[in-house]
Amino acid sequence: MFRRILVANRGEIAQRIIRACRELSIETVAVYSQADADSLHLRMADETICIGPAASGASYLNIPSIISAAEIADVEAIHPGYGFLAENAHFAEVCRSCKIEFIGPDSKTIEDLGNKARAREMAMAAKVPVVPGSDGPVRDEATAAKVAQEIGYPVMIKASSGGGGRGMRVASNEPSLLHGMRAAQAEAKAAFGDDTVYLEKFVEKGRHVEIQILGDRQGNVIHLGERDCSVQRRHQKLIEESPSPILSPKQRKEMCAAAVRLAKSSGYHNAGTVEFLVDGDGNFYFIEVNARIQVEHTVTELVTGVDLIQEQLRVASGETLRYRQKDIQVRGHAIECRINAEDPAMDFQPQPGLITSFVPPGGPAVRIDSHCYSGYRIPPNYDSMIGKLIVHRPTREEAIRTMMRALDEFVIEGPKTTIPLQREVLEQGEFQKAEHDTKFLERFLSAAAPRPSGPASGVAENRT
Amino acid sequence: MFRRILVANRGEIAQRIIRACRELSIETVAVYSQADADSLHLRMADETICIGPAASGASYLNIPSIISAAEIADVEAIHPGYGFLAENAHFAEVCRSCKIEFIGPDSKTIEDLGNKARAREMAMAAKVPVVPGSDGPVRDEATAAKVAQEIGYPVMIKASSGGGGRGMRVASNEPSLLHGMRAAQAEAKAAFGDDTVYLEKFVEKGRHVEIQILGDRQGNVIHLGERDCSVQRRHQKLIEESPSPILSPKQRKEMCAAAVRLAKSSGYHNAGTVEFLVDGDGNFYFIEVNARIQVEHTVTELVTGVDLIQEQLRVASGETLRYRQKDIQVRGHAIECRINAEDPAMDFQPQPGLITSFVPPGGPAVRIDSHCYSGYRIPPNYDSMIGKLIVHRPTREEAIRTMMRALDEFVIEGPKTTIPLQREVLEQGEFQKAEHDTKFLERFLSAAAPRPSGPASGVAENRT
Amino acid sequence: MDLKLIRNLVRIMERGEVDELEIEDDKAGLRVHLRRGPSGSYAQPSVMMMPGATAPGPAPSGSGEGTSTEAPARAAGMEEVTSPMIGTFYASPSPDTDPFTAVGDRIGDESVVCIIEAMKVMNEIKAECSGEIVEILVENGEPVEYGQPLFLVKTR
Amino acid sequence: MDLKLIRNLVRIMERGEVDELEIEDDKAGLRVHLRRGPSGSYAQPSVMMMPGATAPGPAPSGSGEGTSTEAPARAAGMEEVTSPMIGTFYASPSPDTDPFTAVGDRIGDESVVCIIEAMKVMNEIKAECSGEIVEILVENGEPVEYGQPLFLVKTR
Repeated sequence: MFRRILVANRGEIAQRIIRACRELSIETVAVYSQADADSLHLRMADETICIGPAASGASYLNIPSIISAAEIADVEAIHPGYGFLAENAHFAEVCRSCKIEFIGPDSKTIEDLGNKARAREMAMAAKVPVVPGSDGPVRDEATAAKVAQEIGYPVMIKASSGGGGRGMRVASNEPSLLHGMRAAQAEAKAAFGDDTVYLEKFVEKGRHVEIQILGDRQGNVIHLGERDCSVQRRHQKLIEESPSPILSPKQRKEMCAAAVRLAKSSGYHNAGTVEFLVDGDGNFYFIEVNARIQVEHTVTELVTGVDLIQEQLRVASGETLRYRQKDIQVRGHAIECRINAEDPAMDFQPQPGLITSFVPPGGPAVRIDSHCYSGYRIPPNYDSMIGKLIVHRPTREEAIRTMMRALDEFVIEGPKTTIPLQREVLEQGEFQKAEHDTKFLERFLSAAAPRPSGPASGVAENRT
Repeated sequence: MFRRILVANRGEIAQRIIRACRELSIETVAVYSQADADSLHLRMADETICIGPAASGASYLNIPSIISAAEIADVEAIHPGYGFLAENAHFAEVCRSCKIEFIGPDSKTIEDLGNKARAREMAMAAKVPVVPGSDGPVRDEATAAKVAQEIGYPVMIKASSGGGGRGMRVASNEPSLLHGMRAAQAEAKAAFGDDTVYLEKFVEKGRHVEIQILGDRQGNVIHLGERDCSVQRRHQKLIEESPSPILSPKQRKEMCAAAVRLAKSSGYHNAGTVEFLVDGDGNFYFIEVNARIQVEHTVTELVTGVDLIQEQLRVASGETLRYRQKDIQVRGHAIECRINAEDPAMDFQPQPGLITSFVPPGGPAVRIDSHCYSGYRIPPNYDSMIGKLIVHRPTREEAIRTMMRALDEFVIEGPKTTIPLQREVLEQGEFQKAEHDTKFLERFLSAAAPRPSGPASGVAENRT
Repeated sequence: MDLKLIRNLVRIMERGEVDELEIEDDKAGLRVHLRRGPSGSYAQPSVMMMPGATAPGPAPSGSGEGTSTEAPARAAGMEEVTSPMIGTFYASPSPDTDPFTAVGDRIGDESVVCIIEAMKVMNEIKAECSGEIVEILVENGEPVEYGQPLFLVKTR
Repeated sequence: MDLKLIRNLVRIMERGEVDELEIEDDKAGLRVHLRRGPSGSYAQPSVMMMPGATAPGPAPSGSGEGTSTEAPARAAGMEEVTSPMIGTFYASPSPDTDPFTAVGDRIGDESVVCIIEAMKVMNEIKAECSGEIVEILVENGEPVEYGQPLFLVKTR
C-alpha cells in the first residue's frame, strides 16, 4: 500500500479522499489554490501546498505545478478525484513518466474511452448494445442525411471528443440536421480542437442508469450494481439513487454483465462507470464510460458496504481486488441529493459568498459529505456543489421519507441552495412512483411557478 | 399510528425522537425548560412549549407540567426518552389515568424491574442466571455475614431500590461487609427512601454485555443482539459497541434467549435492555433491566438496520411487531463514542458554556446524533453529553480505524471534551484486542500522566 | 449585517434622549450596546452580533418574546406578570363571575389576578408586583406556557 | 471585503454624531472598529477580518502568512518578492557560482533574483519591484509554494 499520496483536487472530494487515506494510514499531501486556503480538508491533510492562484488553469489544472508539488512532497501516487485532471490522458501519462502512480486507469484507456466514437466502437466490439447510429464519424452532409434517414429521426449529433453536452445537438428533420451538424462541429472545434462528429438515434424518454465497476491490475473486474441518475437538469445530476427502481433483475444482470465485458475488453483497472440510457421499452444502450470516481459513488458505497475510494487506493498500489463478484450484495436503498449553492428561482445562478450558518442533518441513516462549515466562504471560482446528503434505508419509500426529514433539518444560511427544490421533487408522485425520465426535472421546473428560463442553447458542462 | 405525540426530554434524545416522528409523519410537541430555549430540536418540532425554569425538578421532572402540556397540546402519547421520567412508574401510571399513551412498558413492569431484588427474583424464576447472592433482602448483620461466607468474598452490597451505583458497596471481608452494609443502607435510605439491601458475589474482571429487546402488546418479544459497554468510568459508559467482540455464538444465543425469556415472563412490551455481567470464564449473570430506550441504542440500529425509536412508536400505538426473530441479522460492527463536555484531565469536570465552533465529522460509515451547533451554549443544568459519534464498518478493526479518523476530524471549540481520551483509548492494545473489562478505563486513567484522582467513594449516577 | 437596525437604534436614542441602551437578544444572536455622552453626542456606541449569531435558534416562542418585551417595558417603569406554570388561563374564578381584574385596576403583590388550570387543578396566581394594570396580554381560556407574560403593570 | 458596508457605517456615524463604533459580527466573520477624532476626522479607522471567526480554517500555510506579513511590510515601504510557482528555490544559477543577489544589493524590476525549479525546468524569477534587498527568506534548495515570500525589499 502507498505510504504517501497527493490529492489533486478540492472541496468535498478532496476531503473524501483524505478520509479514506487516514483510515488506511496513508499520509496525504493536499494541494490548494489561494482561493481555497480556508478549506476544511486542509486541516485533515498531513501536508498542504499552495500551488497557484484561484483560476483553475493556474492551479488545479496546472500539470507542472501539481507534478512539482508531488516531487517536492515525495509522494508515491496522485489521486485526481473527479473533474479537473481526472480524465486527462496526458496528465496520467506525465505521472507515469515521472514514476508517480496515477490513481485511475491507464492513460491509453482514458484516451480510448474519452473519444466517444472510439468508445462506441469498443462497446460494439464487446457486444454491448449501443444506440443505433453511424458507424464511426460522419464527415459530410450527404452521409449524415442518409444515416439519419436509416436510423430515423429524431437523431442526435455528437462530437467525438465531446463531453457533458458540449458539441451536442438534436435534430428532428433534415434541415435541422444539417444546421445542427455545422453548429456541433464549430462548437467541438472550439472546445476540443476536433470537429469530428457522429450520429445517434435520439432516445427521448430515457432513464440514466449507470453501472459501477472496479478492476485491478491483475485483470479482475467486478460490478457494484447500478445507480439511477434520471433527475437531471441540462445533464447535471441532482438526485441519484441505488438500486434503480425501474430495472428488472434480468435487465440488471444483463447491463452489469455488459459493463464488465466492456471494462475487461478495454483493459480497465481502478474504479469507473459505464453509463446507459434505458428507454421506455426496457432496452438499454451504452452512452459512455466515466474513467474516474464519480460524485454519486456514495450511494453505491451505502448499498454495498464497499468503500470505493479505499478500494481505488488498494488496486492502484497493485493489490488484487479483495472482493469477488459473489461478495457484492446490494442491501436496502440509498439516495443522494447534491446540495448546490445555486438559486433555482433565478435560473440556478451560483451563490458564492459566506455561509453564515451550516448545520448539517444527522441521526440514523444519514451521511454527509461536505467541506463546508459555519463561516466558510464559497469561492466564486469553482463549481457550486457545497455538499452531498445521502441516506440509506431498507426500502426506497423509507429512504425518501428520511431524505425529506434530513433536507428539512439542513440549515444553510447565507447562499440560496437547491435544498427546497430537491424537497419539492421528492414530493412529486412521478418521482415517488419512479416514473420520471431524464426530462422530468426540466418539465417540472417549467411547469412550476414562473421562473426566468435559461438560454435556449443551454448545455452546461457535465461533471458527474 | 399516533397523529401527535409529546417529547418529554431534551438534548440529543429529544432530537432523535423528533427525527423518528418526522419520518413517520407524526406531529411532535417539544417541551423545554428556559435553559433550553436555543435547543436545535425545537426548530424541528411542530410545536414547542416552555414548561418551566432550568431546574429539572421544576421542568423535565415536573409531572403536572408535562401532563398539562400534553393535555393542552392534545397529544395521544408521550415519549420519555431516557433519564428524567423514563423509568418513573408513577409517571407512566399518571399518563395511563389521563388516557395518554406512555411510550414504554407498563407502569407495573417498570415498578417490578426497578426494584433490584424483585428483578433478581423474576430473573431466577425465568431461569436466567444471576450472580450468586442472598435470596432476597438481607436485613441483619448476622445473616449478611452468613450469606457472604457461603457465596465467598468479595461480595457486593446493593440497595434494592438503587440504580446506577448509588447504595452500592464492595466488601472483601467481614468487617468491611458490616461497615459497608450500614453505609449502603444509609445512602439508599437518603436517595430512595428505602434502606433494603441484598448481597451478591462481586465479579471482579467482568465485561458489561447487554441485550436489546423489543416487544409488542400482543406478547411478541424479539432480541436485536447485544452491545458491549465495558469501557466505563464509575458506571458511566464512554464507548459502546455491537456485536460484543468476546461472545462465542453459543454464549450469544444463550444470553439472547435468556433476555427474551425474562422479558416475556415480565409481560414486557416496547424497547428495553437486559444487562449482564460476563466473567473471565465466559459465565454470564443477570444484572438488571433498563426499561427504556438507551443512549447506546444507535449501535444496535446500525448493525441490525432497525430504527428502534420508530419501532417504539409503532408498538406503543398498538401495532404488532414488524420483525420476527429470523428477520434480525447483525451485519458488520458498530462503535459509539459518547462525546461529553468534560475535562478528563480535571477529574471529568463538566464544561458548560459556549461552543464557538462545532464541525462534526462526516463521510462514509459515520453517524452523528447531536443537538449542538456552532454558537450553542451548553447549559450547566443538565448532564454533559453533547453528542454521540457512531461508526459502522464490516469489521471491528475497520470500525476502530474509522472512529479514530472521525474523532480526529471532530472540531469542538469552546468546552473541553472526552474526544482526546476516547482517541487514546482506541489506540490501546487492550481495547484493540478486546481484552478490556469494566475496570480497564479506570486503570488506564490512573496509569496515564498524573491526573487528580476522584473521590474514593466514587459512585456516580448512571444513566445508560 | 442589518444596517437598518443600527440606523433605527441611533434614531430611537436621539428621539428619546436615552443615554444608554443595552439589548441582548440571544435568539437573534444580537447584542447592542449604545452609549451617549453628556454633551448629547454618542460617546461610545457599540453594536455586536453575538456568537449566537450562527445559532439556528428556534423561532422564539413564549419565553423569548417575554424577554424582549420585558426590557423596554421595565425601562419605562413597567412590569409583567408572567405565568409560573404551563396551563390554561382563566380571567375569572368561574364562567359566570366577573374577572379578577381589569385594565385600570390597581393591584398589589398579593392580589389574585387570574387562575391557571393545570391537570384539573385551579391555581390562583398572585400579581407579585404592585401598580396599575395597563394591558391583559392573554385571552380567557387560552393556554399559556411557563414564563409567558400575562399582564402588563405600570409600577410607577 | 465589503467596502460598501464600511462606507455605510461611516455615513451612519457622521449623521448620528457617533464618535466610536464597534461591530463584531461572528456570522460575517467581520470585526469593524471605527473611531472619529474630536475634530470630526477619523483618527484611527481599522477594519479586520477576524481570525477565522467560527471558521475552523486550517493553520495558515504559505498564502495566509504571506498576506499577513505583507500588510505591515508594505506599510513601512517594504515589499516582498513572492514565488510565482511551486518548486525548489535556488539562490544561484549553478551550485558553484555566486548567488544572484545578496542582502544589501540594489535590484530593479527586471533583476533575476533566483531560480525556481519546477518539473526539472529552471525558471528565472524576476524581482518585479525595485529597491534594496533587506532579507532573504528562504534557504538555498528549499521547496517553496505558490505565493510564498522569498525576499524582503525596501522600496523607498
